[in-house]
Amino acid sequence: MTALVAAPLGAVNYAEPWWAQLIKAFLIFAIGFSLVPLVLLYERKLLGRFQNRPGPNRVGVYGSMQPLADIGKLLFKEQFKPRGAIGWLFVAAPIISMVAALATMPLIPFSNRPQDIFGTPVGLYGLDSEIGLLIFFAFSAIGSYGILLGGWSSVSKYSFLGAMRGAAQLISYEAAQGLALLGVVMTTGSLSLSAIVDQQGDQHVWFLVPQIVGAFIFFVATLAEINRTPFDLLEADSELVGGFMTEYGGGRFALYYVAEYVHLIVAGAMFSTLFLGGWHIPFWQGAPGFIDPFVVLAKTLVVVSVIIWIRATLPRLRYDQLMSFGWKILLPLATLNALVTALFVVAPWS
Amino acid sequence: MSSDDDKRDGPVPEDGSAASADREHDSDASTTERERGARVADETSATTPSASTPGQPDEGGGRSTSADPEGASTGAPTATALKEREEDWETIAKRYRADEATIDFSSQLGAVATQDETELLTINMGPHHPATHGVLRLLTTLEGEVIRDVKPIIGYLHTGIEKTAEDKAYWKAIPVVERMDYLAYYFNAMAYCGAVEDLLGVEVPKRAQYLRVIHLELNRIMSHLVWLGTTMLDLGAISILWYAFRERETVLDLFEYSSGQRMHTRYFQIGGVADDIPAGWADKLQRFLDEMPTRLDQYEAMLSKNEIILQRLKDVGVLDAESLQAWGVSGPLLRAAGVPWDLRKAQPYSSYDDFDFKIPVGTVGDNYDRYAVRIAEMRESVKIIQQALDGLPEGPVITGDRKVALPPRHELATSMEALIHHFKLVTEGMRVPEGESYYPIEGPRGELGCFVRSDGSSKPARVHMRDPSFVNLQAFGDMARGEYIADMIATLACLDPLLGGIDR
Amino acid sequence: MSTGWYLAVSAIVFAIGAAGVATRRNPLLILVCLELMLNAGNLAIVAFARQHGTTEGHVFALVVMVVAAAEVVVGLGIVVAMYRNRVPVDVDELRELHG
Amino acid sequence: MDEILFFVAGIAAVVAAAGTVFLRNPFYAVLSLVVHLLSLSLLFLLLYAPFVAVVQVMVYVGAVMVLYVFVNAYVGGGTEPQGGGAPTLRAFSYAIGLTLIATIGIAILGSGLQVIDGSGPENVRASFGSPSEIGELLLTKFLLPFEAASFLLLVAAIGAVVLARRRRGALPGEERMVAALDLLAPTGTGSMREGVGAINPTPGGFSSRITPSQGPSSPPGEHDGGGDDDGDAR
Amino acid sequence: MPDLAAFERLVGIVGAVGDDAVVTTHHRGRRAEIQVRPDVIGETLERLRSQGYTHLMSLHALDYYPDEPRFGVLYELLSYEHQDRVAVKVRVPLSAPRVPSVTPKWPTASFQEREAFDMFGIVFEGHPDMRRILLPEDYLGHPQRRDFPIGGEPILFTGNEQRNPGWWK
Repeated sequence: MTALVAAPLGAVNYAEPWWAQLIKAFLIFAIGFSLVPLVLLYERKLLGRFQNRPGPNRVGVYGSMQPLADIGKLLFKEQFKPRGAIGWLFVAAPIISMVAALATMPLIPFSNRPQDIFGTPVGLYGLDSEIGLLIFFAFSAIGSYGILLGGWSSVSKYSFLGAMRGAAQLISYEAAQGLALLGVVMTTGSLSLSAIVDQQGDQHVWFLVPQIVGAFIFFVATLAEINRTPFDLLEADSELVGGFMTEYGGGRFALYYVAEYVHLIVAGAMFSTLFLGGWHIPFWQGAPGFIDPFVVLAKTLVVVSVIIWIRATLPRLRYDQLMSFGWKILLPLATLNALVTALFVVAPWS
Repeated sequence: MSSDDDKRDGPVPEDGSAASADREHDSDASTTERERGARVADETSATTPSASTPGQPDEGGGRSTSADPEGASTGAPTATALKEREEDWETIAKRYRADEATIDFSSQLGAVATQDETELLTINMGPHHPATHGVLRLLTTLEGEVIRDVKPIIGYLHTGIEKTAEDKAYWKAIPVVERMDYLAYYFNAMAYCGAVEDLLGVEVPKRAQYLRVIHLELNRIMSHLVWLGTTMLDLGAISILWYAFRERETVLDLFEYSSGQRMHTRYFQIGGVADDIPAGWADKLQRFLDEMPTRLDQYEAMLSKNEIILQRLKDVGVLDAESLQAWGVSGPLLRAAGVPWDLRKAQPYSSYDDFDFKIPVGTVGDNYDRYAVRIAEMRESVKIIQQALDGLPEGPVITGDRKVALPPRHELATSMEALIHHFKLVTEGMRVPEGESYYPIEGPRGELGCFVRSDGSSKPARVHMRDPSFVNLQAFGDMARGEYIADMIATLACLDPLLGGIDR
Repeated sequence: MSTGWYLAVSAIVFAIGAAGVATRRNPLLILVCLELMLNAGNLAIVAFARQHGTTEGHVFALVVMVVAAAEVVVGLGIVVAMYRNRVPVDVDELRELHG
Repeated sequence: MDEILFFVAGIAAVVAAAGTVFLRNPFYAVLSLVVHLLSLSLLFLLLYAPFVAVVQVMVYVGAVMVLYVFVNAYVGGGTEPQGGGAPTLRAFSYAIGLTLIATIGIAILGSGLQVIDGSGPENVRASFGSPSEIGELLLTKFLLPFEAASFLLLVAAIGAVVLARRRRGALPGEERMVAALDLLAPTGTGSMREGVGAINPTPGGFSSRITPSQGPSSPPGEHDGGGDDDGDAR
Repeated sequence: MPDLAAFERLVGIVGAVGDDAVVTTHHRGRRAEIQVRPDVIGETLERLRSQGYTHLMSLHALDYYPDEPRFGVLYELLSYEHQDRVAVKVRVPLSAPRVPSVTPKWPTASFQEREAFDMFGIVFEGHPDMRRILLPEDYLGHPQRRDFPIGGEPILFTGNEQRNPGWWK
């Protein structure tokens, strides 16, 4: 079992028994799915506060049941399929989106200290591969198919335009996103996410400080990657009605919707892993091991709040502005950042 | 009659693509109609000619078969004619059903779409679209994301208000016309009342004029706030909608306090306003006036310094002043292009010449100018209201002419004459001397003119509203052509069309 | 698994790709079939690398990917240009290139 | 377990490859290739080549194939006539494919290659196929191919831009972009900031500001006007 | 409104278009109006434009039922220069409700002429696209005529027609 999953993906720190892997897999999805309604509610509440209104407050205590009501309503709606839509693609597209979003979740390291469970050391991550970062990019690349196929198979002009926008936006911002991380990777010398966090712990400084440019580019590109304002062009409700998901409703729409929030959570967690020191707490070296996951979650929450704040503040970019911003500003900047970092890593003067 | 009938064959398809079968169909239909028309003409009097059709529904979509002059002959439907009409309905319905299936919208697209361009994509934006501000339909031809042509198609909200107003007594028509441009109800009422007062020749008391100014300018602020919120929502900035609506709620509360209604207040009467402002209203208004400039500063801090907003608005939707004037555009759109034409200054009505205010103008005529002009207009409106409130004269709020305005309530118990006036006004309404009047005012969207013709009776013989949205919309195609979709939406939002006003 | 199995898959895919290049008429799909053949080669190379326990094969596979990407970029550029210039997107109809 | 996965991925790869060739709708053919590439990357994983596998997904599936799908949707390739063309040519090409299979089969089976019976060392070293090892090889032993490949990519990118280029911007001669320097410029530069920020028209003095419009010399949109549909004008 | 002298001058200028070009004039209260023959409306507006009345602010029709000629079309002209307005009116009979279109020269008239056609059936000859604008394309009659009744109008909806044929009877 270990040989099957872990070994081909690179060296692992701990060989875990198969039951531990199964339980971990189950837990990751359980936690991932249960975070989604929380973030949903959090976003609506926070947006409400930004906009001088209470936000949802009717369902449950302080609206706590609102996301469940939302998703429940969507699930019980009619599974609508427009006439002329390509059936199986139309059904498969949101599933692809969902799977691609969820598949990145095991990559988030919550702690590198194995927790002792019934005498068995278990690492608090789904998968700590040597090439974890690359796997993250691979799955976000697959995620673009969910959008592309969803838009294409709806046989609607709005969906088509949204899908085309989406595909172009995703593949162009992926380049900047990857290049922005080169600095981090070069400094660490590894593509493993837990190694990157460890490096930040060893250096006693988060990568946010030395890699501030990279962090900025990664953050902006991630906003584009997960279709958040100001880059939510492929939804663009005022222009393209709903972009690629114009024709979706009910449960399929709910899949897209949940996938978007899984993306949001993963983006927040990834940013805090790469640039905010993961589970490390500044000026507290001897933190007990069990709080590590909560530290990561807290940092994720901060990043998610910033993303929501941006949504409350900024308008949408235009399509050409978005593309030229990505290609003409972010990409050269990321390249420059990689170059400068490389100089410092090699340090020919010393 | 018969000479017209001969011309019915006129609009045969000029298009070479029209099949010969279509020609036969056309001529068959017109033959039967001609016969029927002749028969009806025999049976009915000369002034009530055929209730026949105004031509076939457009088969090519664009061919103007309904431009048939025969449509002009629809007269008073007598019983026979109505019966004929019912028979017509069946044939019409059948033919309409058949034609509906063959409507080819591409022929409505004008010159662009008919070129041999395979990369063009036609999108029907609306009537159900989140950014068309109502039920506007935009037949848009795209090349990639670039607008090559756009046709506004209107009429989905037509409510026949002008016709309805003809069936009401003069003072009962006020709430009807108020409902046209549903964000500028005070302006609608003002234009109508002004036109009727013009015909009557009554003098509006100074206090009423000032109260009107206060409410008009509050209404202008309210309308611009809705514009601000929805426009920024179209650009993707969601929060500003809530901020703008917070202030709008304050204004609406003021309206409710002074007139009992939040919208469509029917506060303006012919000859004045319905009632004096209640106690404490001035204090509330003063609080709003103190607050509003800081609120505007906050909006500007959020929007005017936002790089994305500036990128999205600047140099977008530019149309020079000459083209705008040729299209008949007025109001903030025209002022944004640098023409300081404002009826409040140029042809002051309702004591606007008493107040000191400025006309904000733009220089380029792009969407940013339109945005900035409206923001500045709100500031000027606040100034006007402040002056009107400070200088609010004492006196009656409605004219003392008992033939026009209802007598005060207390007089009814003591004065027989007042009772008679009251009875006559309520049952029949006022009689307005024969004449015509066109009364233009400066609405939040441009020149809002009301034309009223009186035939001496107690009901207006014709009420026409020259609604600025309706006229301004014509310039939209020129503004939007060559833009991206996103910019077209922004341009439409900055045009600030109101479908209630456009369709009336 | 024995390397032979991987080679068998590689051979079948290569043959399918070759047949596709010969039968397809849409230039876009000819490119797609070329991709198939390149990938079949990649699979064989990586299988041999595993067999010999050396990483050089992986490097070669990566270089093949780069070449494929370059080919795709140019090929798709040509397809789009053909489409723009109203050239029928069908290689059998492409007489102009015959001179 | 390895065997099961191999057969799943191998059969998927072959079926998807067949689909790529035989599906008539180009869009489906391209999608089928995507499935093929994904199963290939699974095979790479089984061959202890994680880096190649992930790069396959990232580059091929994530970028190259998206490009394919994009162009396909753009060109809007309808179902190509499968039966068209010379039937002899078609038969000939299938014959080529079969011959190829036969040839390669003979070559593999009959070559007496010892390697194809084995599966290499049972336990590969930990660094086998890791990014660091590949990177070292690329920058030492294979530096020249590496540079050549990068140069090839550059040339291809430029070539593609030249090939697919057409008029830029919304209208001919008009290009809008976010220039880097624009971000540094003060707010409101180049627009009516002065016109509205300092609102100062001449109050009341209209005649001084306005030159009477002589009316449009050429009315905008006499025939292509924004509002009017040109049914008759055609 | 121009004062009486200026108005007389304007009438003189318009009257020079042709014999009996000016049918009648009206100058009272806030309103100055020149009624001209329908066929000279284009020339009239051009002359007024040269006098500074460069803006056609409104074009609307009205029905003088039961008088003949029944229909009137009003052109409200505005001058930025003089800051005043003058109206031009034409009257056309029911039997021949035709007015030359001014849309080619005054683009703003496009929608408004279409509306007048829609509501009154007045055909503007030379308009590039004389179709209904507010009402459905298959609507019968012109509802703002004074003899067109309010109410009692059967409305044909697609659904009603299919589900319940002849429901309006």
